[in-house]
Amino acid sequence: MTGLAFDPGAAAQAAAVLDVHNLRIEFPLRQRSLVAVDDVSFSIGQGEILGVVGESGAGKSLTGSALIGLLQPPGRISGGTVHLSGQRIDDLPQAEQRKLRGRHIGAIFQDPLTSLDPLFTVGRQLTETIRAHHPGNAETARAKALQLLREVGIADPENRFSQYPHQFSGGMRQRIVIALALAGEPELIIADEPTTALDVSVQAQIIGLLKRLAATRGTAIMLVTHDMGVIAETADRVAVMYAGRVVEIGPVDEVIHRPRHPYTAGLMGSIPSLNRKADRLAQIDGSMPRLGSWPEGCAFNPRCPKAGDRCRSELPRLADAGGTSAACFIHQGGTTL
Amino acid sequence: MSQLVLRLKAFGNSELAWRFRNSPPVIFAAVALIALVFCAAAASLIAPHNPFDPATLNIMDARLPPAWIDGGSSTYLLGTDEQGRDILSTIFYGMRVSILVGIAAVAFSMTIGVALGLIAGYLGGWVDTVIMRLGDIQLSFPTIMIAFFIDGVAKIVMPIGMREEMRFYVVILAIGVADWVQFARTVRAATMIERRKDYVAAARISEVGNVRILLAHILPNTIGPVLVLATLGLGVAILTEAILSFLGLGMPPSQPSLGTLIRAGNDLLLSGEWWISLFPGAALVLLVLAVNIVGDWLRDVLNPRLR
Amino acid sequence: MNAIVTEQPLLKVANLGRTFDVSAPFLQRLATGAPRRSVKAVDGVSFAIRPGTTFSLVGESGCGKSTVARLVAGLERPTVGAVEIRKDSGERVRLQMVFQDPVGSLNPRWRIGQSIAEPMARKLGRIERRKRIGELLVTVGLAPSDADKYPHEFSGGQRQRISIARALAAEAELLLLDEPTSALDVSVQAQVLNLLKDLQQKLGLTYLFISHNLSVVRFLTDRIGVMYLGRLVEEGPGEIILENPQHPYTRLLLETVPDLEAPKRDRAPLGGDIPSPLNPPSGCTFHPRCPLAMDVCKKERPELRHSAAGANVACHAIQD
Amino acid sequence: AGLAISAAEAKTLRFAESQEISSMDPHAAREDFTLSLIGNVYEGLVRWNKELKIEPALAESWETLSDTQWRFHLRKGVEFHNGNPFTADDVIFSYERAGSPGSPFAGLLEPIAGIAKVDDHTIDITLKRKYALLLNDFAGWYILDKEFQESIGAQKPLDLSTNTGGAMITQGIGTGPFKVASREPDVKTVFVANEKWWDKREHNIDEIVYTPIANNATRVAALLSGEVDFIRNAPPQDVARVEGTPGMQIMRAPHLRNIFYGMDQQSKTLPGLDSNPLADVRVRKAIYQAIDIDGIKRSIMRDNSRPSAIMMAPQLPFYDASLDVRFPFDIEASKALLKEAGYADGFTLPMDCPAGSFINDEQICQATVGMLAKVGIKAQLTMHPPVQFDTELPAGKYSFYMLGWAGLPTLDAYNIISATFHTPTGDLGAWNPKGYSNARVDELIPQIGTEYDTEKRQEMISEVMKLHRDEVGKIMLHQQFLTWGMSDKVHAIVPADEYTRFWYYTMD
Amino acid sequence: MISLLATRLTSVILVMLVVSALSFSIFNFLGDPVNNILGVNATLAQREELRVALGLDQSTFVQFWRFVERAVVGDFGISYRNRQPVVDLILARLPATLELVMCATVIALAMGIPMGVYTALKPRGLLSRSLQFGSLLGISMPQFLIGMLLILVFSVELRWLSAFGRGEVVTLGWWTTGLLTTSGIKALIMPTITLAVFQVSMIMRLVRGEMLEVVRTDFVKFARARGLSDRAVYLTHALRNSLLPVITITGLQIGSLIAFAIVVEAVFQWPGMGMLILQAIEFADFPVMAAYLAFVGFSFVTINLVVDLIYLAVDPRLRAK
Ligand SMILES: Nc1ncnc2c1ncn2[C@@H]1O[C@H](COP(=O)(O)OP(=O)(O)OP(=O)(O)O)[C@@H](O)[C@H]1O
Ligand SMILES: Nc1ncnc2c1ncn2[C@@H]1O[C@H](COP(=O)(O)OP(=O)(O)OP(=O)(O)O)[C@@H](O)[C@H]1O
Ligand SMILES: [Mg+2]
Ligand SMILES: [Mg+2]
Repeated sequence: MTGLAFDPGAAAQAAAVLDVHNLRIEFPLRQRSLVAVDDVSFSIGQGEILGVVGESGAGKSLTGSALIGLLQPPGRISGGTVHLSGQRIDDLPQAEQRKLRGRHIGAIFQDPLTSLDPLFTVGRQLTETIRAHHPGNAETARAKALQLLREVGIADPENRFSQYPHQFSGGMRQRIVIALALAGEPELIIADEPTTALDVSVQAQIIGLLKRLAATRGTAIMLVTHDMGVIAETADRVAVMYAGRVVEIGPVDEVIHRPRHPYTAGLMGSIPSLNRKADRLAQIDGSMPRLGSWPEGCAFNPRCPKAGDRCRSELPRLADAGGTSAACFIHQGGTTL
Repeated sequence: MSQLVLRLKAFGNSELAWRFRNSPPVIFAAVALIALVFCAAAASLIAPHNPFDPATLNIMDARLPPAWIDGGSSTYLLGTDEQGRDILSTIFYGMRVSILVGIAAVAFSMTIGVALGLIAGYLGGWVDTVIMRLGDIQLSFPTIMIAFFIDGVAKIVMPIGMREEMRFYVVILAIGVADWVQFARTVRAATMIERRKDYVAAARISEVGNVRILLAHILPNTIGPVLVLATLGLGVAILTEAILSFLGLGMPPSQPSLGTLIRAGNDLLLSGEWWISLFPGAALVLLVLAVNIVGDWLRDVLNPRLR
Repeated sequence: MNAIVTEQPLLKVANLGRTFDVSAPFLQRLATGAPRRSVKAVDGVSFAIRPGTTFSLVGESGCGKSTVARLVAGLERPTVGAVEIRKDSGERVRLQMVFQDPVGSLNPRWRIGQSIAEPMARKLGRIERRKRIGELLVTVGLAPSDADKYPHEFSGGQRQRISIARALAAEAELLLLDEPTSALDVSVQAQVLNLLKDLQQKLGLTYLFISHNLSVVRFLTDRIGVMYLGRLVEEGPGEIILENPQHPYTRLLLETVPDLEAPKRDRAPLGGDIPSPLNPPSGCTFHPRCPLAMDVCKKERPELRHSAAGANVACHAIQD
Repeated sequence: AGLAISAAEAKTLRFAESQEISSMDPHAAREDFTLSLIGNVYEGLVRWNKELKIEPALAESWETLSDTQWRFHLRKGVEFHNGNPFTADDVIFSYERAGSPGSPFAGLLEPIAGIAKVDDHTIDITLKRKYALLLNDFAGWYILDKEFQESIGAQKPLDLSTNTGGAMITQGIGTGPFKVASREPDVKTVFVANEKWWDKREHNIDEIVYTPIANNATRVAALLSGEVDFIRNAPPQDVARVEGTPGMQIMRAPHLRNIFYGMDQQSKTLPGLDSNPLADVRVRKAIYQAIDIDGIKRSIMRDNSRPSAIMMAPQLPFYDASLDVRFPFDIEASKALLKEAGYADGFTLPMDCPAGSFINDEQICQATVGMLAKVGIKAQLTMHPPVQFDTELPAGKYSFYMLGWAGLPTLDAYNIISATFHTPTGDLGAWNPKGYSNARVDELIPQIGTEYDTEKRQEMISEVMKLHRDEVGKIMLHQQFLTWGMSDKVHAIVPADEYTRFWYYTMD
Repeated sequence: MISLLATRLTSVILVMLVVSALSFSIFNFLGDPVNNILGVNATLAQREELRVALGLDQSTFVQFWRFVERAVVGDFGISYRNRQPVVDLILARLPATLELVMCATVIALAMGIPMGVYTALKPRGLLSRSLQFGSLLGISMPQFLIGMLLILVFSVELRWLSAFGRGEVVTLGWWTTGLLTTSGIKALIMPTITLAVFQVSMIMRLVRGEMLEVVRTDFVKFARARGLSDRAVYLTHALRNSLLPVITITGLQIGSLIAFAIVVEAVFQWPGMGMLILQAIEFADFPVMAAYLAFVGFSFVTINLVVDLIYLAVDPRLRAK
C-alpha cells in the first residue's frame, strides 16, 4: 500500500467491485405483494464512495440489506442481479451468502450503541470475527485485532481490547463497528447512516476515517444517508432515491450543483445554507407517498411542478441526462432544467 | 351509527382482524371460549337441571354414568354425582363461578395494580419506592401462601353464618391480592415512559391538571399491555382457584367452581365413577387453554417489539 | 429586521441554572459511601428575547438546550436564577412548546382535533371550538376534516404542523421550538421552516428556537446563543456569530458542519469527545479540546464578555 | 445366602393411614390413632381382647378390697424392651407421670387417690369415690419403664412450653409385642417383633413399616399398586375397586362411632330467626323424619353404614337393641309436624359441618340440605376445617351441626352420655353446648359412672337412651363401618374400636 | 457489590418484619391448637392450663413481642403437632423439598431453553407448533390433575412407579437424598414431572419470546453481517442476551415452586416442607406456620440475591460501577 490517494475516475472504469442491475425487492403481504425497491441499478468501483440519499422510506436501507443478504423475511429479492467483483451473488444459497458477509461485504449500521453485543468484550467480538474469516490461532487474531483498533484510531488498543462496549463513547463505538466491518478485509462496505446518531464534531471524525479507508485500502463504500452535506463531503458519486427507485445518479458535483431531476432540484433547494440567509426556502410540497400507495406513472408526479400528462401514466426510466443520469421525461428529449 | 359501521369495517380490515382470520387454532380457541362463556353465563337458562336447588335433587339418581354407558339415563347426559346432581349442569354452573371468580380476581388486581402503578410511575420518588418495595415483599410470598393467610384471617374475622356466602369474595381477594404487582410493574414502566413523552409536557404547559393527565393521557396509553396481562392472568386466576379448591381453600360446595367439582371428584378417581371428576377436569383445562391461546395470541399480535 | 426591536424583552433569563441529582439511591450511597452526584445541566445562562424575534440556542447533544426550554416552559424548576416572561402591560404571556419528536408529541389515542383543543380557552362552545380547530388546521396547511383523524395517519412533517396548530390554539405569543425539524427529511423541514417564518411574520410571534443544525438556525434566527456543557459560550446577533465566530468552540462547530457549498474542505476535525457532564473539566469546560487553551483556562471560568466583533464571548483567549 | 432366605421369610407388614403418630410418648396425647398404634409397643395393666372384653395384661389378677380400694397382682417375669424387669415401681412411676398436671391423662386418672406398693408385684389403688370404669380406663393407660424414662430425662409427659420429654418423639421402651426400631416423623416408623414378649405369640409379623399418607386417593393407589399391604379406612367409594382387584380384600366391621346432628335447644332465637324452632321437639322430629337415611346409606355410604336410633353401638356393653328403632323416614309426617309446630312454611336453618372428620361428612351434609329443602327448611350449610370446627363447636357457636361419638377409649356408654347428653356444666356435657337438657338424664349420668351392679347400670343406661331418643335430643344418622383394605395375604382382625392389635395378625 | 448486598439486606429485614407480623397474625387468627393436643376428652381446666402454658392467654402484644424476641435468634418454638423444635423440623424436611424443586428446575431449564430456542428460530415447523401447543397445555393444567393422572397410569395401572414418598434415602450429614438409590430416583420421577410441566412451559415460552425479540436487534443483525456462523450468532450472542430475563424469572419461579410443591407434595405424600405446612395448617400448628412463612420469605430474598449476583457475573454493564 502506497498511501497514495486512489483515483476514483480510473477505478470506476476498471472492473466494478459492485454491480447492481435492475434490483427489485418485494414484500409478499397478505393478498398482494408490495414492491419496495424496483429497477435499481448502479455500480461502485474500487476505492470509490457512492452516496445514496433520499427521504425516509425511499428504500435506501432495503437496498443495502439486500446486498449483504440480510433482508428480513418475508422481504426478498424478486428481480435483477447483483455482481460482486464479477461474480453473481444474489442467487447464491444461504450458506454461500453467509460466507460473503464480512469476508467480501462489510456492513456498518446507523446506531453504534446497539450494534455491539453488550455482553462480550470488544476484543472477543473482534477476534471471533477475524477467526470466522481467516484461519489462524488466537494469538494472530489478537494481533490483527489490535492492529485494526489502531487503524480506526482507538488510542491504547491493548487496554481497550478487554473492555465492554458500554465503556466506550458513541464515536469510539462507531469506530469499533468500522473495525469489525473491516475485520474480514472486504472489498465493499455498506455504511447505512453511519453518522446520523453522532454529534457533528464526532461525525466529522468518522467521515474522515471512512474517506481514509477508501483511499488507503481501496475499499468500495456505499454510504447511505439523508444528509446532503455528508454526501457532498465524502462521496464521489451519488444516487438519489425516491419511492424505491433511483431517480438520479451521477458525480457528486453535478448532482448537487446541476441537478437534472426535479426532485433532486427541489431537494437541493430546500436545504438551508450556512453562508447565506435566505428569506424563504424552495420547498417541495407534500410528502413522499407511503409504500403501497405510490401513484401511477412517475412516483414524484403529484409533487412535481413540471409534471405533464405523460408523467401520470408512464414510468420514466433512468437515462442519460447529460452529466448525470435521471429518470425524468424532461430529459428524454435532452433538455436540461 | 354509520361511524360505528365505518369503525367496524376499519377493524375488519385491520392487521389484527387479518391475523386473526389466518390463525385457525386461535379461531378455534375463540369460538370454544365464546361457547364456554355462553354456557356459563346462560347456565340457568340452558342447563338441563338446576343442581343447586336442593329440593329438586333425588338421592336415588346418584352416581348415574353418562347417558351412553349402560345404566346411564338420557336425562343426565354426562351422568350424575353422589348427590344425584346432573354433571353437565354442575359444569355449566361451576364454570360460571370459575369465570366469575377469575374475572373478578383479575379485575381486582388490575384495578389496584393499575392505580398503584400509575401513581408510582407518575410521582416517582419515595412514593414509587414505597409502592415498589411493597410489591417486592408481596412477591416474596407465593400466591398460595397469601391465599392461606387471607383465608385464615377471613375464617376467624367473619361471623359463622356469613363465611360461606362471603367465600366468593374471600377467594377473589386471595387470588386478586397476589397479582397486583405484575400490573403495577407493567403500568409503572409504561407510565414512566409515557410521562416523559412530549404530549404530556404539552398538556402540562397547557395547564392541564395532574389527575386529568394521568387519566386522560397516560392511562389509555398504558392499557394495551394491561389488557394482555389481564387475559393471561384470567387463565392463571381460574387455575389458582382450582388449586386452592384442591387444598380446600376455594369455593365451597354450595357455590362450587370447576375446581370444587374436581376436588370432590378427585376422591372418586379410583372408584370407577370417572365421569364425576373427569368431565369437570376436562372443562377446566379446555376453558383455561382457550383463554391462554387467545391471550397468547393477543400478546404476540399486540407486542410492538415483535413487529 | 422587525420594527419593534426597541421594546422591552418578552423573555428574560438571568443566571439560570438547573442541577439534576443523579445520585445512587440513598441506601446504596450509605453502604458504599458514594457521594451525591449531580449534573449541572444548565449553568448560569442569561439571555433575553425581544417580542417578535427569534433567539436560537445551538450546541451538541446534552449541552442543556432542552433543559433551558423546559425551564422557560415551567416544566422544570430552576435551581438558581429566574425566568421572566412579561409584557409591557404586565400581562401574562402565553407560551407553548413544539417538540422534536413528531411521534411522541401527540397523544396517539386522541384524535388530533382533541389534541389541538386541549390548550384552548375552556369557555369556548363546541361549535366555536370546532370552527377554530378547522381554521388552525388550515393555517398550518392541513384540512379541517383532518381533525377526526389519529396521529398515526399523518406523516412526521404533518404532525409537526399539528403541534404548531396546537401551540397556536392557546393563542401563545411565545413559542419554544425544541428542534422541531431535526427528525424530518430536508424537503419536509423546508416546509416547516417556511411555515414558522410565515407565522412569525403574520402573527408577530416570538420564538426560542433550539437546534444543533447551524444552517437551519441561520435561516430563522435573529440572535444565537452557543451552548457547551450547560453554559453559554457565545451569544450575539446571528450574522456576527456565524460569519465571525470568536469562541473556539463556535469555530469548531462551524468548521465541522459538512457544507454543500464548500465540500472537500481540508478540515482538521478536533479530536476527543464531549466530556461527561457528570464530571466536567475544571475552569473553562472546553479547555481539553481547545487549540487556544492556556494555563488560566484550566483554573478560571471565563465570564461572558462583550467582544470587539459585536457578540458576547466567554473565553480567556479573546481580548475585547 | 442365609440373609436372602431370612429376608424372604421375614414377614413385613407395610401399613398406611391418613394420620401420623403424634409421639411415642403414651402419656402425651390422647387421640385414638396414636394410642391404637403405640398400643403395640406399650401395655396397660389390662387390655381389650379380640372381642373387646377386658383381659389381664401386665396385671395378672385383681380384686376389690372395698368400694374404693383395689388390689392388683402384677405379672412376674415381664421384661421391658431394654431388658429391665417390670415391677410395681414402674406402675407407680407411670401413675405419677400420666397423672401429673398438664398431662392429658390427668383427667382419666382423676378418680384415683393414690397407689401404694405392697411388694414388687402387688399394688393397692385407692379411689376418691366409687368408680365403675376403672378397668376400662386402665386399658388405655400404658406403663413405662421408670429407669429408662429417667435415663432420657422424660420423667414428665412431653411439655410443649418447655420441651421436656422431647426424647420421646422418636423412641420408646415398653413391654408390648413390638419394639420401635426406627422412626422419622411424617415419613416412616418401623416396628419389629419383640422376641421376649411375655404372652404367647399368635402373630407371625416380624416387621411393621408404617407410612402416613394423608391423601385418600394416593393411599388407595398405594394399596392398589402393591406398595403397601394394609390401609385402615379405604374410603367407601373405593371399596369396590379394592375388592375387585385380584389379591386385595376389604375387611368390614361396624365402628363404635355414631354420626348425628346436634342442635341448639337452649337459645331463645337462632341467628336470622325470631324464635328457636329447634327447641320444639316436634320440629326436631320433623327434621329427623325428613332425612332419608337409607338413601344416604346406599348412595353416599355405599352400604357401609348402619342407620341407628340411639347413640350406642351394639358392640358396647349395655347396648339395648329394643331401643334401637328409628322414627321412619316420612316426608308427610315431617310436614305435618312442622305445621303443628307453626312452621308450615319452613324456616332457614344455619348448618355447620366438619370437612373430613367423619366418613363422607361433606356429602352427607349436602344431601341433608336437599332433603330438608323438600319439607321447606332451607339449611344454610357451612363446612369447617376440623381444627376450627373442634374449637367453635364446644364454644357453642353452632346451631345445627354434625358430630360423631364413639365412646373411646373407655368403651362404655358413660363416656358418651357424660360428654354429649348431660346439660353442659363444668366437665360434663362439654360436647353438648346449648344442647339437650333433661333433669332426669342429668341425675342418672353420675350414678351410671359409679354403679358397679351391671343390672342396675343396664336399667339406667336404657332409661337415658330412651329419653334421649324420644325427645330427639340429637338427630341420629348412622353407625359408620370400618372398611379396611389389605392384600389378601394379610389376616387381620377388625375390632369395633378401630384399634390395630397387630399381635393377632398373621401374614401368608 | 457491597451496595447490592446492602440493598438486599434491607429488603431482608423488611421482608422479615412483615413476615413476623404476618406469621403472628396467623398465630392469633387461625384457631386453637389446644383441642388437637389434648384430644376431645380433656377437661376445661386442662384446656385452660395448656393455654396458659403456651402463652395463648396473654395479650396479643405480649405474645408478639415474645415471638419476635425468639424468632430473632432462630427459635420458632416447638411444633404442637410433631412436638419437635420447629427449626429441626424444617431442616429435616428441607432436603426433600429442595431436591424436588431443584430437579424440577433443572428439568425446566434443560428442556425449556432448547425448546424455546428451537421454536423461536423455526417458528413455522410442525415440531415448533406442537411444542407451542404443548406449552400452552402445560400452563393450562392444574398440577394436582397431572399428578393424579400420573398416579392412575403409572402406579395403579402399570405399577411402575411409586405413588407416594421418597423411597430409600441416603443420609449425608444433615442432608438426605433420594438421588443415590434406585427407589429414591423412581419415587422422584412423577413428582418432579408434575412440578416441572408448568415450569418447562414457562421457560420455553419465555426463552422463545426473548429470543424473538433479541433476534431482531441491531447487534444480532450486525453479528450476521460480520459473517459469523449461525451457531455463533444464535447460540452465543442471541441466546446469551435472551437468557438475562430468564435468570430473573427462574429465580422468581424457584420461589413459587416451593409454594407449588405444597400441591405436589400433597398428591404424592412427599415428606417435604409442603406437607409440613399443610399438616400444620390442619392442626393449627402456629409455630410451624410462622417458621414456614419466614423461611419462604427468606429463601425468596436469598434467591433474589443469587439472581443479582448471577446478573453481575453475566452482564458487564452492571459491573461498571
Ligand atoms: N420488513 C418490512 N416489511 C414491510 N415493509 C418494509 C419492511 N422493511 C422496510 N419496509 C418498507 O420499505 C420501504 C423502504 O424502507 P427503507 O428502510 O429502505 O427506507 P430508508 O430509505 O432506509 O429510510 P430511512 O431513511 O428512514 O432509513 C419503507 O416504506 C418501509 O416501510
Ligand atoms: N431529568 C433529568 N435528570 C437527570 N439529568 C438530566 C435530566 N434532564 C436532562 N439531564 C441531563 O442534563 C444534560 C442536558 O440535557 P438536555 O436534554 O437539556 O440537552 P440537549 O442539549 O437538549 O441535548 P439534545 O440535543 O440531545 O436534545 C444532559 O447531560 C442530560 O443527561
Ligand atoms: Mg434506513
Ligand atoms: Mg434536546
